[in-house]
Amino acid sequence: GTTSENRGGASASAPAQCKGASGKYVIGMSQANVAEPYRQRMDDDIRAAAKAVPQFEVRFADAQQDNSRQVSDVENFITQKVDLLIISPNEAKPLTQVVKSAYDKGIPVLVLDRKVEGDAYTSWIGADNVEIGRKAGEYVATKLLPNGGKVAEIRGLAGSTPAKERGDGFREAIKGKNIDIVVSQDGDWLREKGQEKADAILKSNPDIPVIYAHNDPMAEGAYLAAKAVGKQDSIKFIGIDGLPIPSGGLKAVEAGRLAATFIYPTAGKEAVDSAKKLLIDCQQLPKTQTLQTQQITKENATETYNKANPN
Amino acid sequence: MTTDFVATRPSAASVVFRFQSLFGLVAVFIAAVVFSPSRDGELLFLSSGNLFNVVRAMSEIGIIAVGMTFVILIGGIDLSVGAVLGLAAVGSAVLLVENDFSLVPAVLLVLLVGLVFGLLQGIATTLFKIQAFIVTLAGLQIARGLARIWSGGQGVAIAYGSDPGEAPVAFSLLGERTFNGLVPIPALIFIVVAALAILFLRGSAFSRHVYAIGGNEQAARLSGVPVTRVKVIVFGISGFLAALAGIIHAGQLNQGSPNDGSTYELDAIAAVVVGGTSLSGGRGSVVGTVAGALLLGVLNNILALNSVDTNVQLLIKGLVIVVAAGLQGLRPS
Amino acid sequence: MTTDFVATRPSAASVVFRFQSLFGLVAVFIAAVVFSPSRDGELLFLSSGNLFNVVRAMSEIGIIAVGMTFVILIGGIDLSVGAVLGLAAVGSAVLLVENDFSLVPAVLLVLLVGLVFGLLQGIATTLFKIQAFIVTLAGLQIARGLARIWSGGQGVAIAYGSDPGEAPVAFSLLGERTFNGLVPIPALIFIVVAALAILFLRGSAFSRHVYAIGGNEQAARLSGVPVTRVKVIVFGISGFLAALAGIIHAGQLNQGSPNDGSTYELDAIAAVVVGGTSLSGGRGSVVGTVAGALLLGVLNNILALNSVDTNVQLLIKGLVIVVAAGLQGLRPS
Amino acid sequence: MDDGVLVRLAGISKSYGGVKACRDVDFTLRAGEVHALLGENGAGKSTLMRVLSGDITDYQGVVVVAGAEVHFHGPADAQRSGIAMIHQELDLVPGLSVAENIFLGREPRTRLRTLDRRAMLRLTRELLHRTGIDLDPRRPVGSLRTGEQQLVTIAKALSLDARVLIMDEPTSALTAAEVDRMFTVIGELRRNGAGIVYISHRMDEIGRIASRATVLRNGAVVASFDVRKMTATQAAEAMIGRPVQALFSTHDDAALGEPVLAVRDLVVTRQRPGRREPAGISLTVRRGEIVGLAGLLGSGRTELLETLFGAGRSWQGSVLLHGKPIRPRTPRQALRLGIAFVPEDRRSLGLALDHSVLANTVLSIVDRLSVLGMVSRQREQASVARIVRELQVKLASVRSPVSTLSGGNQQKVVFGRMLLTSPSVLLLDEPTRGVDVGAKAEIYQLLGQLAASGVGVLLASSELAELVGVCDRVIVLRGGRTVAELPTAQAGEAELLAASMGEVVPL
Ligand SMILES: Nc1ncnc2c1ncn2[C@@H]1O[C@H](COP(=O)(O)OP(=O)(O)OP(=O)(O)O)[C@@H](O)[C@H]1O
Ligand SMILES: Nc1ncnc2c1ncn2[C@@H]1O[C@H](COP(=O)(O)OP(=O)(O)OP(=O)(O)O)[C@@H](O)[C@H]1O
Ligand SMILES: [Mg+2]
Ligand SMILES: [Mg+2]
Repeated sequence: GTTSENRGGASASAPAQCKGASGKYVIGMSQANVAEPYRQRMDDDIRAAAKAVPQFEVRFADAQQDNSRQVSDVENFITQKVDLLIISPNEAKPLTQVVKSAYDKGIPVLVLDRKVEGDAYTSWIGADNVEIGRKAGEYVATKLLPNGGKVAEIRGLAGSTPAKERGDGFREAIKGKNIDIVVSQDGDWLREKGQEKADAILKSNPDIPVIYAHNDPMAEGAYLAAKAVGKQDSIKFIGIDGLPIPSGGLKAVEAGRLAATFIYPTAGKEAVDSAKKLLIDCQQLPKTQTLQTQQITKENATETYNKANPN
Repeated sequence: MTTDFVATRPSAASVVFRFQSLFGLVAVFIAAVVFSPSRDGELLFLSSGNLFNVVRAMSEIGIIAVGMTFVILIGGIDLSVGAVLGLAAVGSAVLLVENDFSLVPAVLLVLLVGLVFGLLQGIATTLFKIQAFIVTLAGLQIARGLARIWSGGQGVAIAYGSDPGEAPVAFSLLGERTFNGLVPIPALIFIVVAALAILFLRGSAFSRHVYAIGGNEQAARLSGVPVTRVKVIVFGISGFLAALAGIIHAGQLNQGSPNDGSTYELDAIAAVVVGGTSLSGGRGSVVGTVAGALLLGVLNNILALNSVDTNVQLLIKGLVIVVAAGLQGLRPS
Repeated sequence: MTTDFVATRPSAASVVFRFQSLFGLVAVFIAAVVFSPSRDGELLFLSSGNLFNVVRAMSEIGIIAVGMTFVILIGGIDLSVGAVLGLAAVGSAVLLVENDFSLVPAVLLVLLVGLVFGLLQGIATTLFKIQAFIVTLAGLQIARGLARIWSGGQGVAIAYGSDPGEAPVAFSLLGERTFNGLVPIPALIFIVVAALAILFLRGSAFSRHVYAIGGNEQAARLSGVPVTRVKVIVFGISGFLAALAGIIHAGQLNQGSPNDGSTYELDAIAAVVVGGTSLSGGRGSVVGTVAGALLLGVLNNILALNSVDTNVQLLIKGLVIVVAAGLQGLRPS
Repeated sequence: MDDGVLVRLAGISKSYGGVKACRDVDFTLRAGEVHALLGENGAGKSTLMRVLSGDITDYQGVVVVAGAEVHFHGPADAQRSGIAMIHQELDLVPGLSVAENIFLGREPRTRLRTLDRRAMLRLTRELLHRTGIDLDPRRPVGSLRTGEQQLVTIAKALSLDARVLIMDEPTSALTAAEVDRMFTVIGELRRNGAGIVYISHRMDEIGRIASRATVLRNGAVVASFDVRKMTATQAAEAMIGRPVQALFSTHDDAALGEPVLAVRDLVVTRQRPGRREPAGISLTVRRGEIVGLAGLLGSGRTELLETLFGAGRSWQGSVLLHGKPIRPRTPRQALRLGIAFVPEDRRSLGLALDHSVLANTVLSIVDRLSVLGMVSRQREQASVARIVRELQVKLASVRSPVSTLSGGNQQKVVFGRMLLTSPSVLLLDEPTRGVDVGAKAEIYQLLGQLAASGVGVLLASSELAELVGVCDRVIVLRGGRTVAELPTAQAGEAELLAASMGEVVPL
């Protein structure tokens, strides 16, 4: 469930000669790291969406979380003279230069999820982690702890941007609501880390009512830790991502393990739509396409899952 | 323990060194008690629940480390264990959930996969005389690749029940605790594995061959030790135990995902070395490894209980490992 | 090259083996040409831009691998290089951007940090007789921790200019290409470093000591070789080159972030081994390492140009490494 | 400097844990003398000299060099004051060339401080020529034979132009020819006023070159002789501390029975680099017979034994054990068949040095000692106890690491391991290398008993006296072929040497 809105000015020039529906197009997709379920799903979404467009052939590269490797991946796509580049940058600054060089060579570039600096790209499609953190905070403040209380936070990998933003947004939202984050630990995005850290948290704060994890796997880990000491029902667990996969957050909410999760859209489908607009329909693209998050609770979990996996 | 067959004869000093890992464990344990935060008068660290958490948290690393001990004793190393754990975790999940295997066949098949993977690595090192470091480094990449292919790249969630697409409830026991919810099953399995390994390495003829190969391979061969066979078996054991750990991993987290267990090999090696086993082979023991694993587990736990900054945690762990290894350096002879 | 003093008497076979890595490189290169996709009649792989990309992409690993060669020749190993690279990258960024250092002092200071870090590891291994594997494994964690703390956990972006908070424009050269935008600067640096190392390893008495220690440390000691000093210096060299690579890394990516260079140590080791240097020390050469690095670079490149699936790439690379190492196993003597 | 005393050791003591390796030893070395240092295995000879050569730095006592008291902090330190030592165990770098090994640690430099390879090769050639050693300076030492390697260490020590040269069993792997050449070199050194400490278990050599002899027992000086007035028995008794029985105990040839081991036209086609594989071997060993293998360095003795033991390359021809054709492919199979092998180089091929004597001794029979795969402690204790008793191994405890035993006692451990397999054929490669007269006598006696009990023994040795004294027949190898077979009843050392060097032997 994502809505595309047109912000920002006119987009950079669409490719000079637009071959339209007659042409065949090779699209290069440079992924930061498929080891993250979210990014694997992004690739899968692109693959699925591209199937529907006979003119498209998508080639995937995985930078395995290494900026340099992703620079090489993009260089290789440039060498291959791809007709369009989709990139989900590992980090903004390091990829800016190489993305620019692709863009300057006339290759339209769609940047997903993480931004690059400057405006040497065709269009950015993604969601706002601060906003999502804020949504999570509001949910806690209004639904779970209306008259204040304690929260434990399990953060993403220390040093990663989303970890920072999801933490900051959350803090903004609970400011002045008499809610305090009594303990905050790094869970490195990993399920088992979430479990291990939650073990400790439940020791030092047995009476904690809410655990906010920066992604669903860590929230699930925390749930397991609580289950081990029979506290799974007295504590509310909140995650982020809401991936529509069997091991994802939607299922976890549906099954009642998580109280809520907040969808962090992969932008995969939207990317292919944009590519189609640009290459086949020969239209312009908005410079910025912000995708809205969605709050998932038991009410809408199932429905959302099925909508995301039509079969 | 086994080392007394290969190490110097007991002297005041050498005893301390032989049991260095135990002393180290005690030391760290005491430190943990001292620094343990307390809540309404109870020392959090000592609360039984917490202690069992420590063991549970270390059980997978511990099991891997036991196999690693054998490999290191023959002068080898196995960097693939983490990846094999991931492969096994994925395997269990896929077989139980997607292929509707029943429990026993699934577990056996996964264990077999780990065993065979290990044996193949052993064959590669011995027959083609390639250093274990390289073979298992490649093995790491290969196992990861296979896991990603097998799982389709995404973690495979395990739901329990009797319908198709659900895993037998028995499997979820791996996430449970027995003795009125106190002792985690994985901890029990770890203890059993360790006990068996200790007994085995203590008295068996095979273990003598293991130590001999680590001590001087050529001499061992000329003494009639079936060097190749022993080495291959040892790598098989390591693969097998890694697979076992992977099954536990999947059972604990109700999911098998292809990236499970990454860098576990380093933790396992650290446990072995902190446990007083020499990376150059021929001297060491499983007792030490178990102590080493627990030592690192306690360390993790107390740092977490005091919610020490992650970076500082890295520094502290690094130093502890060096110091532990340093003690071995000072060891007589 | 150096090995002609360490390999067995030149025989048809041994020549092939001695230049194994070069043969391997040629083989892979030919394969690359054959399998190269072409666009508008041009072989993409052979397009000059692409070839330089290959060298640029390998330059950091290559520089690290040169240092690693020294360490491995003395029978050691350095797992910390990737982390030291990260530390150096962060260091350059912080010093240039946040502390407004000018270019030369910043670079020198960072190189010094790498050097000292390496020397300290060397001292730990030699004086306290701790295996290099452990010391540098701990060193890895410590360097990462330091990098995180120094950078405040975030990647430090580098903006260029003359205002405070901006890095001198000269530094951005590291990201540029010379000779009308063809030859990447990092590639040049790599070539220079490699050339110096090769000459050094050929011509210096120090190099004889390196080989001697790797071949038979006891004998070296009895011959009056300053074993400890040589070892410490070698680890210093490795740290120094890792820092150099880190500076290049920061310059290329206009950022230093604490996780930069993770697992680079494995790539470097792979390059060294594929280059025909034995992990047990005493035999090998920098020429081989350079060839090994390029071989892996070409392999990465051609796999990417054909957009081979990542998992399959993992498998293929794993196999290539094993085969390369296997050839050494067959090597006479 | 009183009458040319180069070195004076006063009250030197050194102990390892419980073991007192040296107790309050006084020792002097004069210019122009060859001073023999005698003593049984573990007497403390090497230890004492490692103190003098700066290898051991933590000792009690005083070292006086050229009149001044010194305390060396390392071998390099001692070398600077003109003291060089040839170590008992070969200490060379296999990967480096002969030249590089000889100049290791003091490489000639060019003006640019870089390695002067040309000078290094030139100097090495000169050195090798001067010492009459015929080797290519560029060859990697790893590809040399044990004997050749020993020659390199000697050349290396000579290249130091030391005033004081310590030679710890320099000839243990050399044959008569090389020994002669080496003695002439030593003679020159002596005339040029150098002092030489000579450690050897070969009495004949002592008589030939030494002028003075000092005898150690249990780490203490028990006697010193003017060699010209010293008889071998005197020396032996001083060493062992009791009257010695005859070195060679003759066993009755009556026991000789049917062939246990028969080799016909054994040929190994694929050579290992630097090795001389069998190229046409035919021989027979009968029940209760001790057959010797003579030959110059590189004549193929080691390889023959390795091949028979299944530790070599695959071969053509026929090998019959008790009349049945066999083809052992691994040492394990060979041992199962009842063939045992004591390798030449105990350190690299024989022992796990930092493992206990116990572990090393029972290694070959742990399977036999175990029930349900578990080793029975009593039985292994018993086995080790038997070996320690029968071979009179000198050790602190069966739990101590083998590395702490003296060279000779280490050899006994390897020997004992093979005896425990109760073989019917025993293959020995230089079994008494570095073993003292006492232990030698014991080992020879043991061989006698084994033969008497029906074991067939094949003994490769470079010590002609040993071959003549111990064996019933000696088979001579040259270039990997059997070239002569001499019954020791008729033939003596001279004939053996002649045959090895390829002269026609009448008879
Ligand atoms: N590194 C060591 N650690 C412990 N004990 C040792 C060590 N080296 C030698 N010893 C002991 O010191 C004593 C003297 O040993 P040493 O090697 O000097 O005897 P040796 O006279 O050279 O004998 P051989 O003639 O066999 O070489 C022996 O009892 C030996 O066990
Ligand atoms: N693995 C090995 N590689 C190279 N050389 C070896 C190896 N093992 C043993 N050697 C040496 O190679 C030499 C070949 O010995 P060979 O049998 O040709 O001569 P030999 O008659 O045994 O003379 P000796 O044994 O006295 O040297 C032996 O000295 C042996 O020590
Ligand atoms: Mg000695
Ligand atoms: Mg021999």
